Amino acid sequence: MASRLDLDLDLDLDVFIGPFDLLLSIVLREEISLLEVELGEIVATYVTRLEERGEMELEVATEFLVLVAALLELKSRLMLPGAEEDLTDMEPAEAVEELVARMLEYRRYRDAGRELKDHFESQRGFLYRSAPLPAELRRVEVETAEKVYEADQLAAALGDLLEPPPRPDLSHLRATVSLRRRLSAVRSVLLDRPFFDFDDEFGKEDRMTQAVTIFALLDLYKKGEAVWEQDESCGPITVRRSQPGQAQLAKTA
Amino acid sequence: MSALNPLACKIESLLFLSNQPVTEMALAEACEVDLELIEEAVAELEADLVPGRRGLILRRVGGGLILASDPESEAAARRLLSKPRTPPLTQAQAETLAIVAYLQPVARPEIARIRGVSSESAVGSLNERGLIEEAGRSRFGAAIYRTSPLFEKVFGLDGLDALPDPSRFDPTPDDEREIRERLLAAGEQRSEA
Amino acid sequence: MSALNPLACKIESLLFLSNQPVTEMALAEACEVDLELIEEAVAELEADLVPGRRGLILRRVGGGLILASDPESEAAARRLLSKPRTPPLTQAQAETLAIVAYLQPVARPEIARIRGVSSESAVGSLNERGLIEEAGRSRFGAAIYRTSPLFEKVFGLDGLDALPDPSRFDPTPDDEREIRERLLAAGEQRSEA
Repeated sequence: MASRLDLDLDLDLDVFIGPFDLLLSIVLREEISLLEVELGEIVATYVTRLEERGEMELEVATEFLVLVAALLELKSRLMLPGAEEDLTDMEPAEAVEELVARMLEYRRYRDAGRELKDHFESQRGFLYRSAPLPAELRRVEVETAEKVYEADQLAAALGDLLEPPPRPDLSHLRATVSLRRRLSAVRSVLLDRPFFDFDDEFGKEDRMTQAVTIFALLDLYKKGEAVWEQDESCGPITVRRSQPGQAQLAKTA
Repeated sequence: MSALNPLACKIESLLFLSNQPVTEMALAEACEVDLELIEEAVAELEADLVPGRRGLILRRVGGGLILASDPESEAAARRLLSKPRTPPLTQAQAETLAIVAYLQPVARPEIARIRGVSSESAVGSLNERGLIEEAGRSRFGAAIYRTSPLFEKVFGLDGLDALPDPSRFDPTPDDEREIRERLLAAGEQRSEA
Repeated sequence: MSALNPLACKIESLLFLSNQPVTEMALAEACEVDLELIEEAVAELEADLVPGRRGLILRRVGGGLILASDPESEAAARRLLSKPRTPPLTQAQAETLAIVAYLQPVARPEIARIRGVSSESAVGSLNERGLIEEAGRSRFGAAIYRTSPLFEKVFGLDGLDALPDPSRFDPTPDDEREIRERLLAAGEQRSEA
């Protein structure tokens, strides 16, 4: 099960050009200080290699990453002000021990993880029931039931139902105005008088009725029964019987 | 005790996992065997799971098969598992329950007409909670409801006569027939609105 | 096939109704009998419900007893219930789960330290699958995790003690030598070459 530690990676850094494992042993023998090594570059090179191989799955930890992470931690400790005296005393052997311990620790959980994964597979065939309790077990038993509700609530609910609902409010609905009725209203005025002032006759109606009445006037104009004129914009409108329309008006009235 | 044949085992598994009745046809499809083989295996399982032999019984419900626990264990199951709840009634439930309580027996369409809305979910939950129960069917096949003995206990009522007089909420005291008529009239208006 | 004794029947019923593992103590209380009688009846039921005899298997999981379907019927059950298999654990999830299982309660940064990567998505998906759960926060505000009851059920473990002995994963002296050599020997080999 144990796979061999894979540390093959060609590096091109300011302080070092060559394979990663060689750099590592040089650092561990303190021939180069860890402080001079750009670990970020190493990670970037590693990521590029994963990308080239189509293995871009950074959640998959590898011993390589565990090692770089451990080196990062060592390096960050070296960079802490004041900590230097303690750590410069750290023998190369101690750094090696720490790295080895970290690698071994990771290996332990990697192997335990493999085992759990296999175990998960072996258990997936067992299925469990997930059903709600039958209704009779979900309800209160008659023998042990106690009073929890007020009967007045029921009487009140029934009382509410006896009340007829309020008439629906129809105020938001627009009353409809019939064009036919407005036509006959205009015609009957024109039967009485040959002309009239629109405002005198219909000015007191609501806006909708006035608008439909104007529409009726347009219709009468089209039919040749009436003409109307307005001298200025928004001024008074005078409506007249048209001469040829007279016979027609008399007929339809 | 000898073992069941493998197909009967498989059917027992499937019925165990399903909380709905399963038809023999569905079992045949799931097991990828002929219907006749399923029928034979079901017969074997059915003979093994008659009441009194084990903790489970095999039932035929609505054209399908379903496993159920033996009613013998109900009291123990209640002690182990049931945490009965009595949540407050919603307005819809209170209205529906009031209609059933005062007018019982009452058919479902009448409840809907009085309330002006379909009352399916309120009727369903009152039924599930055991406060109302079916008392037969109307001539047109509609379920007819009445209140249950549990209803009287959780409302602390000593019989249905102990229901409060609805006239307290209505100025003119009426007999039940008139209440019913007035409820229906109000209901018609509600459903028109 | 002969029938089970009445207490074993009752236990089978109760386990059928419960979706969670039930301890023998809880069974004794529900059935209102002594623990010894429960243990005897459970032994009878356990012998009857060993793999291969019926469609159900009695398992000890998460400190209690639970009924499961026989793995033989898994494929048919998935067809019947149209329930696809859950995906296997990924390598990242498996490693993270191993760390949580053996070190619990364990804070997220500790998981990241051991694995060398942040492990956020592995922790997230294990949490989503319900295999691990948050068990508070560390002094520094990091989420602390432990395994869930579902973990024991899914892994068929009768408590966390039933996890494989961690010493099984102790690296061998060979492992250690190999790592040490890889860390230090490269320079020597190359300078020799």
